[in-house]
Amino acid sequence: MAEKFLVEAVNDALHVELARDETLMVMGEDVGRAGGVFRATAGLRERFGENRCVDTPLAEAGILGSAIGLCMAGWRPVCEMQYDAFSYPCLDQLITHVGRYRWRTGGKMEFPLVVRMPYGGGVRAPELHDDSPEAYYVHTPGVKVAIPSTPADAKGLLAAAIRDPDPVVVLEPKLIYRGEKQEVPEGEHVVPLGQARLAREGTDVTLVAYGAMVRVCERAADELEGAASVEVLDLRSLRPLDEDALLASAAKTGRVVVVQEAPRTAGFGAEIAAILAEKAILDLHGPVLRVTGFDVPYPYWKIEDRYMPSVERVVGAARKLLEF
Amino acid sequence: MAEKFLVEAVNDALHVELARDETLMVMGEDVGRAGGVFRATAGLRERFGENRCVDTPLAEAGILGSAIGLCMAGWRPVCEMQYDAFSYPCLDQLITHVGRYRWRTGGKMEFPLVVRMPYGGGVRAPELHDDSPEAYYVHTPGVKVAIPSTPADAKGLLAAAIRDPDPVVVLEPKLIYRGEKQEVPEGEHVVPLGQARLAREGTDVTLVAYGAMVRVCERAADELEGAASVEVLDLRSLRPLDEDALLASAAKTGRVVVVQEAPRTAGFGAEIAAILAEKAILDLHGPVLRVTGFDVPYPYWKIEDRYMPSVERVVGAARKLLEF
Amino acid sequence: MARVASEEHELRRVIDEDREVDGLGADDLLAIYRSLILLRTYDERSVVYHRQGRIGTYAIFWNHEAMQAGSVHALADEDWIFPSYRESAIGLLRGIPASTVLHWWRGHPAGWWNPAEHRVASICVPIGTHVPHAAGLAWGEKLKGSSAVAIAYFGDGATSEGAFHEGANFAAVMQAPLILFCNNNQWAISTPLEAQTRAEALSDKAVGYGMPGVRVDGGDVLAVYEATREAVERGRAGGGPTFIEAVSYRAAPHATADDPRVYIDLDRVEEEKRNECVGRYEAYLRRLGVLDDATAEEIKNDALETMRRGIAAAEAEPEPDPELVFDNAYVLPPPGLREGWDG
Amino acid sequence: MARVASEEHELRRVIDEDREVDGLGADDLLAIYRSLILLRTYDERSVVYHRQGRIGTYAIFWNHEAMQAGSVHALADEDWIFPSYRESAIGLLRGIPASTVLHWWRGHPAGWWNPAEHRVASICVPIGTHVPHAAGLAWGEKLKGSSAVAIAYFGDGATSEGAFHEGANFAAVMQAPLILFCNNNQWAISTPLEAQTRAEALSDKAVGYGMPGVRVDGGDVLAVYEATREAVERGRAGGGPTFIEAVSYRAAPHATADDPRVYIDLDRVEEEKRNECVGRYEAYLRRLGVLDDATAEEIKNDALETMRRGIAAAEAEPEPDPELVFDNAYVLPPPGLREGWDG
Ligand SMILES: Cc1ncc(C[n+]2csc(CCOP(=O)(O)OP(=O)(O)O)c2C)c(N)n1
Ligand SMILES: Cc1ncc(C[n+]2csc(CCOP(=O)(O)OP(=O)(O)O)c2C)c(N)n1
Ligand SMILES: [Mg+2]
Ligand SMILES: [Mg+2]
Repeated sequence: MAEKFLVEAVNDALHVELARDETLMVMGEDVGRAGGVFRATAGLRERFGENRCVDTPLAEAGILGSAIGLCMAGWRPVCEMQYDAFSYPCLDQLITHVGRYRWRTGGKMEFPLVVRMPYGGGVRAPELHDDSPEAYYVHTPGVKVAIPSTPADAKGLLAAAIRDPDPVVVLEPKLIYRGEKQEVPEGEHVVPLGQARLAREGTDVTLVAYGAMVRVCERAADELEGAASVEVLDLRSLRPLDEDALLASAAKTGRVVVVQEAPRTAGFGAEIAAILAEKAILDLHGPVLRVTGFDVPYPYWKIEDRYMPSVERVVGAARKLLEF
Repeated sequence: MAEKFLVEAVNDALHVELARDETLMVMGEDVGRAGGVFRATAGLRERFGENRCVDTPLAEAGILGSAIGLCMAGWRPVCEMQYDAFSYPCLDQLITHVGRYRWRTGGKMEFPLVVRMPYGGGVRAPELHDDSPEAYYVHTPGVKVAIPSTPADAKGLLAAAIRDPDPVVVLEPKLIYRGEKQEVPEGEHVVPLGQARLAREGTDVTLVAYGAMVRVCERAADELEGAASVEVLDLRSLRPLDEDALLASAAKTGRVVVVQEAPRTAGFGAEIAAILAEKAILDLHGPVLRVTGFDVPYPYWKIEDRYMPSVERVVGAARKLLEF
Repeated sequence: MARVASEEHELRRVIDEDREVDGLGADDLLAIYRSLILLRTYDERSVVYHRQGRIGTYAIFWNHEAMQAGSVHALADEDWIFPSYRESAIGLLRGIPASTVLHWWRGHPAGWWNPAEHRVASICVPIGTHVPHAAGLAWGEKLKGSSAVAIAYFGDGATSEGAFHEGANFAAVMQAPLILFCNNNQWAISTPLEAQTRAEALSDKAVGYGMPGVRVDGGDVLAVYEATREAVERGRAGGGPTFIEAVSYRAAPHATADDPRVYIDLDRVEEEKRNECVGRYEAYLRRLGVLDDATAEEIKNDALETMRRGIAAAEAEPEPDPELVFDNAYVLPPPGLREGWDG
Repeated sequence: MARVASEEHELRRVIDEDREVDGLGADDLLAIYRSLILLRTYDERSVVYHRQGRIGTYAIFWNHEAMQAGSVHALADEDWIFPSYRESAIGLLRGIPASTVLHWWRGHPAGWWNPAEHRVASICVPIGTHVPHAAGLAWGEKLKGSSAVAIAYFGDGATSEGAFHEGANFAAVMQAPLILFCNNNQWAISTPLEAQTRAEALSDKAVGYGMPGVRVDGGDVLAVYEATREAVERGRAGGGPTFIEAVSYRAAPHATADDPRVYIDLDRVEEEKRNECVGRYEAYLRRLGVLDDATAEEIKNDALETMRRGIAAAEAEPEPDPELVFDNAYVLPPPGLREGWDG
């Protein structure tokens, strides 16, 4: 096993999967000649040729729309959206077609495409390079959504998404693209969709998160060391969702804080809280608390850290719950 | 007061507001010559001229994008999207610009535009004429969302949206466009955003809904007559949300069922449940239940009634709660 | 200032010029006639079925048959068709049963076919959004080394949509063998062409994509055939996409729910009706001596019979199983999908 | 097959032809020079500030100054400018302080101005999406009876986006006085023009919108000026929009975060650098005898001083109040917006 950054693990997954499956192709803006603006696709064009790692015109709906046609011709396209907010032009194709085309064929055709993109804030970038759009994706029928928080999972979940017969959106937390090197299994490595990861075991309070917020929760757990035994649940995939793991943890601790970067209203944190309010109501020792971004545009980067859920805010919520 | 259908009340509001405010203009596909495919804009072109009721090219992002520029020139555009699912091409403009442009100007400019559209299922239409996209809209920062369920509110909420200095999306439940005629106040009539309506008072269980689901809840309440005293809360606006009314009702009944047509995951019902899980946990006598559409494409119309939340499903959920 | 020479805007015609199309024998001409009649009959019967409450809202394609039949006859079986709702019945020309299409308009799941089987994609409801699909398919076929081309049908209104633009540009850049077939019936519901574009001709758009653009009389089935055949040959030979503007006129309401009297000039409609495409072709065939009364009668009866059997089959189909709500969305459905289902 | 005559693709030039532009006196020529130098200085200093860690990632516009200065000089004060990130500092030519633009690149809220004040819209980050805004503004001004026009700047890559297409078509249909100014620097980050379009020239796209399309040498500030002036006159006179393709070359990295060595031909870059737009104009002015060493020196020093004062002012600005997270999103904020705020 080699130590890799998260974005290197993404690159590794693409190399392994493209070598494994001849029908796979990578497409997007600047994925070829440049190897991607984050170098997630570096080396693919050289190794697999310009037809399997395609620099497309600058048109996100065109990318996703033509990927549908490529699926019909037997290809498995892995589409890159250059940044979170630049995926919005493809929402129409995603909602209108990607999630519905199989249904439309009476289940006769498969659309095994992947949309992957760097997402999330904290990187001191100009506006619209910081969004957390997972709620748009997970609310869309017919689409699955995975979000890794570690290099190994970045590789394994992307491989699972690629091999999945349904369309999958993979959101890669760019804040930790080059955060910390970690061991990543060599060669084929698949982390099945729908299995949460217990990032830390504890008995008093559960912090539920995904993406870059998992580390924030881990740091909050460190901070609470001594005061409380904190469990951190990394969801890893939002659809399929590992509801069993969620409910088991809630049953164990009775106290749940959900953490998301995205704006608060109708974000995925609301879904988690709703599931708990529906299925764990007798287990809960207190309210389900959400630590989230706000219902405002992602702010100017000088003050972005005050928008992003911080260790302090998570610790504050956990303490409030422990004292409830 | 005259009796009007809901869609006629929409038309009435547009007539009154266009007459009141010279900077107002209506634009969209087929809103002019044809008066709208549902005739929501009938008579406007004849009365206010082709510059204030504009048939645009067939391009939803163009409509919303140029509306932003029109705001900068001092106009207040009311944009029609012909159907719910045909609004998806405008999501990019909405998320990227409509909700952010004021913020971008340091609060110096206003973008008082309205996007209105017929939405929702049950009308025996070909696919993509049936969606309930409110979660996409309400999750978008900088945007407000209103949904009437009665003719009078259709007029009053649209007027409020038009007069609001912020962008507002108004979703009109097309299933009841010509459902039932009701009294609609003549002339200027404004229903402030952010005030829920107690459609029915009760003490045992609260049904929370908006749009066409309010009637389903009322019918469920009828069905439960004798067995339970049912409160029906019509939210009327999702942002601003009347949290006080929600929490007051939850405190009173201790039992809440949320009803939405939209797909379940991360829909607005999840937000309601999350708010209750956070702020009403000690008031609740049981779980918060959701009666929703499903995470699948809106189905073929022969079986759409089984997808839509039915009176039976709502009654079932309420009974489950009452027996909890 | 860049502009396209005006002679380029002239419509290609065959019938009115009393020309013949190279390579088309009497059998071919009759086959085309058969297709026209099948489509016309499908359309006219559908309007009746709608009035009788036997199908739902229906998008009428009366006077669009020449564009559909002419272009499809220029395709090989391996080629892919991407219809909009206006071409809902185009699959009949590929062997899709009338009952299937009727089911579609009846909101029955049996109305959805497997696109791979007949190489006819699903009917596209949202305007222009299938153009990128067709571009991707054509590109994908080319990448595989196949010789198949694709054709995407869309209206004049569709050319205003971003999706059309992105798809057209993708096709050009990838040199995908795609025919962008624009049914310019001069209306998008109530919006006339001049409120849709300032282009002198829609075919001028091709120039901006660096692809050939041609204009044909959309009421002339042989002109459509000829233009499409050239585009198909170009695509198959590696020459990339072609934009075809077929100019016609929407002589019927947009759909059964539409009342065009509030926006259309009814005299003009009557004029267009008098020049409708099936009659024009029929007269041509009779002039050529290829069609006689008996054959015409037989072909029309066949089509009527197809429709009679189609609607009977559709109506004999059992009501769909509500479980189909969940059946086809995912290959591997996520757990909990049926949460709240009362089935 | 429709095509644009190839002479239409020739680039309008002034400097290389040693022509003079009607109506431009020595003062005007020097004013244009001043603008060029201000932009050049802004750009070069910004790259240094970035290296010094004083501003964030920065989109370099070296060798784009002629397109920006030439076109802005053709506008009146009432006219609106819609910049992309590549024209981030174009507001300097309208009196926006350098510190404001530097703030923008420093992620400071003071970097956002009131568009109405200088008639310069906010910098648009998502490609092409501001084209409909500019179309709407121009249309809205026309509806009010104002004589203002608008100009929208975007790159070659932007022409692939649906938003560009929809905005261009709206402008044409509404006959809005809009100048669609395409900075064709032949690259979209690492994607070369030939992977972006098959059009022979981007100006050919104008034909499909039914608007005039012109091509100019984007390194020739006077050719840009002249072409823009004509477009402005046309717009003001009710002649609708114009598409201007200004052909240049991106002789610097896309942005400070970009390393073009992996995809670009460095010899070509060196060649383009030798022919860069400021030097070309300076030589022209000297040939004309309009510019001497002393004036050039003074203008350059002024620009440097502007930047010195700009960065000092930016750095003297207090750190922003975190409460600004909530301040500007709504006129009437919904209750509960600060839920969870720890301020
Ligand atoms: C994206 C989208 N917007 C709006 C509609 C509603 N709509 C259905 S048909 C139509 C007009 C289409 O006109 P055109 O493209 O000319 O095709 P035609 O109907 O004339 O064949 C409209 C606006 C839609 N189906 N999809
Ligand atoms: C919608 C969108 N997609 C992707 C990006 C990322 N991106 C930033 S600049 C750029 C290339 C733009 O090229 P071009 O339009 O030619 O303008 P130039 O940078 O050359 O001035 C890309 C892809 C973006 N900003 N917006
Ligand atoms: Mg049409
Ligand atoms: Mg460029």
